[in-house]
Amino acid sequence: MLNDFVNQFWPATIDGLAFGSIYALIALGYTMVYGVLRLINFAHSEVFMIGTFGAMFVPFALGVSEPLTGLALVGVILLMIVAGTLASAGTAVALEQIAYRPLRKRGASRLAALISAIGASIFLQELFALLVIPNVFNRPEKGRIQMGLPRLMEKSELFSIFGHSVRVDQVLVIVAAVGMMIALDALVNRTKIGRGIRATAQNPEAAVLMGVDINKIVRMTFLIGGGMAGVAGALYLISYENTYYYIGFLFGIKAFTAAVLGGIGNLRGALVGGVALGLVENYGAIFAGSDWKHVISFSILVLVLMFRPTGILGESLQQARA
Amino acid sequence: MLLEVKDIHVHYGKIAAIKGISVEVNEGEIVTLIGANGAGKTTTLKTISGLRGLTSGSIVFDGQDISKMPGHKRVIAGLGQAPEGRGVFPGMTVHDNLLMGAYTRSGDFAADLAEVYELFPRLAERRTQAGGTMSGGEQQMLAIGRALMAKPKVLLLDEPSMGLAPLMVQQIFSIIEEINRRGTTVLLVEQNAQQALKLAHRAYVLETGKVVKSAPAAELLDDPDVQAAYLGGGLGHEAPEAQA
Amino acid sequence: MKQKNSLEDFRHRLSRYGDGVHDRWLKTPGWQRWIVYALLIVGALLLPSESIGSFMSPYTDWASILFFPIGTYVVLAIGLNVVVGQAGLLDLGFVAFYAVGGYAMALIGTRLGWNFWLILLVGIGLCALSGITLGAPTLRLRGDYLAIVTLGFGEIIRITARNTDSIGGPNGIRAIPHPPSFPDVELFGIKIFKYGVLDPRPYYYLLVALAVIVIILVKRWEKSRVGRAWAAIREDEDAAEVMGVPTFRFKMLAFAIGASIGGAMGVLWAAKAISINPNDFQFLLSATILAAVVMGGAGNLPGVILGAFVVAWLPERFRGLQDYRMLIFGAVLVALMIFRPEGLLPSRQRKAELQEGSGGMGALGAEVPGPESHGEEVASK
Amino acid sequence: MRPKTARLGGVLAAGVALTLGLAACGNGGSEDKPSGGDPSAAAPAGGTVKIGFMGDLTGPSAGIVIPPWNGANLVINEYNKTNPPVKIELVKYDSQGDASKAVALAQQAIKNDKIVGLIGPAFSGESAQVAPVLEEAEIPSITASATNTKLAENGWKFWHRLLPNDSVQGPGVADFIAGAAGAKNVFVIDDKSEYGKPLADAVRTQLGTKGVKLTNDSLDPSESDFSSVVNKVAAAKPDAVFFGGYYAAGGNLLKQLRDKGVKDAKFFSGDGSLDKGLIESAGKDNAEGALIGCPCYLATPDVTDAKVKGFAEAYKAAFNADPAIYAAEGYDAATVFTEAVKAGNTTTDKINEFLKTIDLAGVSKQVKFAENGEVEAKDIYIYQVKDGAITLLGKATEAKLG
Repeated sequence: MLNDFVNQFWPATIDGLAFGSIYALIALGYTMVYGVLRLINFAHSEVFMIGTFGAMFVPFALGVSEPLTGLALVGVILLMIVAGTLASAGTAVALEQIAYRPLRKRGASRLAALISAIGASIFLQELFALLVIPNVFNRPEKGRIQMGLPRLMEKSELFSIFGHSVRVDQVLVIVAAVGMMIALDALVNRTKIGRGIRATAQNPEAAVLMGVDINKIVRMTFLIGGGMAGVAGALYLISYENTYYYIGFLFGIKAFTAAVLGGIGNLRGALVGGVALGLVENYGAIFAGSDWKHVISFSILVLVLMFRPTGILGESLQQARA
Repeated sequence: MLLEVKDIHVHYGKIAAIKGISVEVNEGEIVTLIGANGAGKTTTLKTISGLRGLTSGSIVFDGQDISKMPGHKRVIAGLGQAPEGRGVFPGMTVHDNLLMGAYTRSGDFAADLAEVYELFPRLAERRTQAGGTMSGGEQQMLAIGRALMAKPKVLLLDEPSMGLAPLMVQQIFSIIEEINRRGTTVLLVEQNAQQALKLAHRAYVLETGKVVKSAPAAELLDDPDVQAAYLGGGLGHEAPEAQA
Repeated sequence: MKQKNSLEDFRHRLSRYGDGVHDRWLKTPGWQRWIVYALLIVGALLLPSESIGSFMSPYTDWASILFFPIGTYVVLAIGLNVVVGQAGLLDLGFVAFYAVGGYAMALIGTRLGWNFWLILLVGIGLCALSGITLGAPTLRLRGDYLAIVTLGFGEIIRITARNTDSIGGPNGIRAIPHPPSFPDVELFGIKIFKYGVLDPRPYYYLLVALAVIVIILVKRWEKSRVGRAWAAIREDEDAAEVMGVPTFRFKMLAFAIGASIGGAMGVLWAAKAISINPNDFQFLLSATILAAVVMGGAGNLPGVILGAFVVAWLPERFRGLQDYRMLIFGAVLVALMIFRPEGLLPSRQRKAELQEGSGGMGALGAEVPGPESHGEEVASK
Repeated sequence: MRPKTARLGGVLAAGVALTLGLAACGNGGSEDKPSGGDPSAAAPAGGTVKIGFMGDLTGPSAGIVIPPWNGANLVINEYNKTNPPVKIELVKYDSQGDASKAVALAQQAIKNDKIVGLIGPAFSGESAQVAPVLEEAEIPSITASATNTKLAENGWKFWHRLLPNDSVQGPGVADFIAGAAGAKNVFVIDDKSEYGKPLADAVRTQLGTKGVKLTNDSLDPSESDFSSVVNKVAAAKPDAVFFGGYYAAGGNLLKQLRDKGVKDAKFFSGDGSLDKGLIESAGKDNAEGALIGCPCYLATPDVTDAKVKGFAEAYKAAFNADPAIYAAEGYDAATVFTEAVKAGNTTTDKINEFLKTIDLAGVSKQVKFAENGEVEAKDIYIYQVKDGAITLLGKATEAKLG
């Protein structure tokens, strides 16, 4: 057992970091919306799903079927990230306008908003399975079947740690995720819009009295959170090269877990939670078998919450500095 | 007239919280609304700043009907408020809280910050402390300073003395006087009628959602009716029946 | 804009009409109420007739879907309502208890060969126990933390069942015994105690009996000290604690009761199902039952029953829409929440709470009423 | 109060009208209105008999069920075009893979639609619940894809299966892995599904008797990152990997294995992975050389059999896609029923009797059922991915690795 762990430690760490980074980017969306609205945006999983398809559209439309190199590769990857981000951010904002805003205006309970979110989630999944995937991607009757992305970049070894190779796509995912985190952190802590978001999260009434347009802030929150999920979708697609209409479900649950693990409402908590979850899953799988991965991650969540009832870093968009 | 509230009615659900209040504030004045708990003072202020919708009546500010204007735009129009319970952003530093006050403005706020720090030296000492960790009096100072950062034409203050030690109350009230002296019109809501009446030029006495008396503040200082208003008795009017 | 107003108007009129009916009901003397109850039960018993079925479900066997999903959802929703609607605890993993009940029936029935009735009792006990086991470490958590932990618990139960070969692993358990039959008892041509594979009606009658018992018990709890304690916790847990309500213990009780109801339904369902497997207990079921509770009007029993009925019945009724029925179901869920966030039949107290924004889970964070909103819609604390 | 009530009534009436309207629209599809009427009448009306098709047609696993549904449709349409005296109507029962829904649908099929035979249910879980109901109603069924071994052990008289079960396929593939492929160190992975787990277990058991070094793990097919499994494989350095599960997860697993540097281990899988989707999700280069066992005879491009070729062409013409997994089995199951009707059998017990005697050269195999409902043909074929296409290598007992 221990021998297995030693043998597999480094590869498990690298994979855990890469996958955890994707969790973290998605978790940001949960955390931001929660911080501002105290709402579990259950449909965020579908925002991610749509991001993967937005990114998928670029190589599909360009007709890419062979691995690319050099500038062409960089161009396509950037385009994919942009397309994924646009698709996700657009979905998130539309979701806010249609499924949440009327409820907010009516002063509905968060429970009602949660059900609206679940309804929207079902709707978006079915919309993609029935209409978008068959028609946009020209796959009649195959809307529910996993769609593969032809290989875009050769997954060559970039460097190795103790004889275990680290691939270029893994590095891309980790670097891009950390970069997005830093950018978001700066946005929230250093810009006016960021101050507006924090103020709204901490005290919405006072924020209005400062001249903050709350509806705009909520829209921005969904836009940014959705955008991050879109980046995650594009990165995921580039690295794992497949997606399907139901892919959001598991990612959604895991990313939500990551957000809570790190401390929901806390942006840095999302990063910590995502990476921790990615690592713990992979380490745990070495001992217990891969089929116990989910059980491991949920058990860890319960354990952490028992000792730190507000997650590893605590809820902070509302209270301390984000 | 800078601010005119004309016969407003406000409902919470089916319960009428304000049943026709009219208030006028002239430029350069300190006007105070006094009354017992539940008289509708805070609701009036929230309605003026746009946090509550009104069922009927209107609010005219600076010659413009702002009854339907969203709250955040009223700040741009020139209404600044230090809300009930201070509403300090707990996770932001004093400095960031003050910058939030200037949210609607652009340009350089160094001079304004300096003025606030001059008015409240205590805040200058605690520039980098998180708002949530300060004492009540300091938070009140921060709330007022923050409201000033918007360069309001009218400063709305909601119970600035609430929960503060007498010495601190004195200090706050003298700063309010100073703010007014520097040219900002003030609409002050207070439960502490004595203090408020000493400070204000004119006053309105509220009772269960209605104005029962308005007069120059000095005249009301020793008015027995004012005392009665606090104990819930009528001011020569019959008790207003509850509207269901 | 004008149309919106008339829609609003209609909403308000509907709401007032509902209140009127409710008032009449409250004034109705006890004996008249009992007549209504009796009529409702008779109605429930007559429900699985062909003539009703041909309209209600032209694409699926009506008596079958009356047992599952309709009846099953109704009982599960009543159970979840105790947790979510009455005690105000958000449980996203209610399916776990249903699974425990189902597996109890399947395992004990096939391995030990016990009688259904005995297993029902044991199953209820087991589920209460698992409710307490889950509740003990987690009920100190607030709102949304509880939500993710319960969601996790639901998944843990399902995955553990799937991964444990000694209870069948992914194949589940086959050849689960039926309840003991009395094939000779016949009423209006139906062998009401013949528990076979072909006729679902005897199971349905059993389910009605279970539902009636559960409703009576839940109603009694609701009106007792326990119900008041739950209401206090739901509205303001801190205040309840300060007033001396042992909140933790009452939350545990709500969890245990909800779990027992879910478990009882699990036992009954497994006894009809012949075989069960872990895939019968997906998260989607938890979400659907929660949707039923909220859509019907959390906290109000008739509302919750209506909600469960609608959620279970709509997709079956509109099977004719084929692939699009889930798409439409999702859209309907959103539309209903927008149109009636307080649920189809909210209780009056709950409606007031929701208007205050304290209904179970509190209001959305960043909402400030603002001048556009009408006073009647949003009220402050 | 009165006018309000009246208005409310009006709204309700409008709602009901809308509901009815929707329902009427909904009836436009391939499903027919229920005949209703006297439940005791067993004879088909108007020279048409109904055959049901049950499976997950819109749920997450629809990808495996739509091909046999298409295959069955192909047969029935062809048959009806010949203007036979008794037409066949194929009725769709979309269980979404949910056993409870499947039971309710089966009861509808029996009571109201009065089907005389059923193709399906597609999966083993729903079969376990639906088959006893059909048994009691005495309606013959043929499943084209449920391979769980235990289904045949219930003594059912009306249940049939058109493909060998897991305990035939598993050992067949295992023998090939240890025999012709000469593997000494095998890593067996399953997807914890009702299909993949028993199949992988059968492979494990058989390999265990061959003195092969065996390592195990499982994965969750709803996930997309299998790195923990892959790392275990990399650490075990096997010379063959067997995956019991469906092609989507199989392809991902294969790709991640190759990307992780597990290049030399041969990749094996079962019938659930016999689909071009495996190549799509693994990528052409990674899939090259992958070996797939199947108790089926698939219409690969290099197929010579005229019958199979004809089927593949007709399928492609009708659905603009190559026949995918279980399409041929769905086709054969429908063919069996059309043959029964052609032979003049229009009642359930007559059709069931006919099924006992049938011996027909189908597209997938020779169709002949044993006493317990299992198909007699026990041949396992091995396929290999060559140049991005699935090609037949031969029967598992004879095939050689080039």
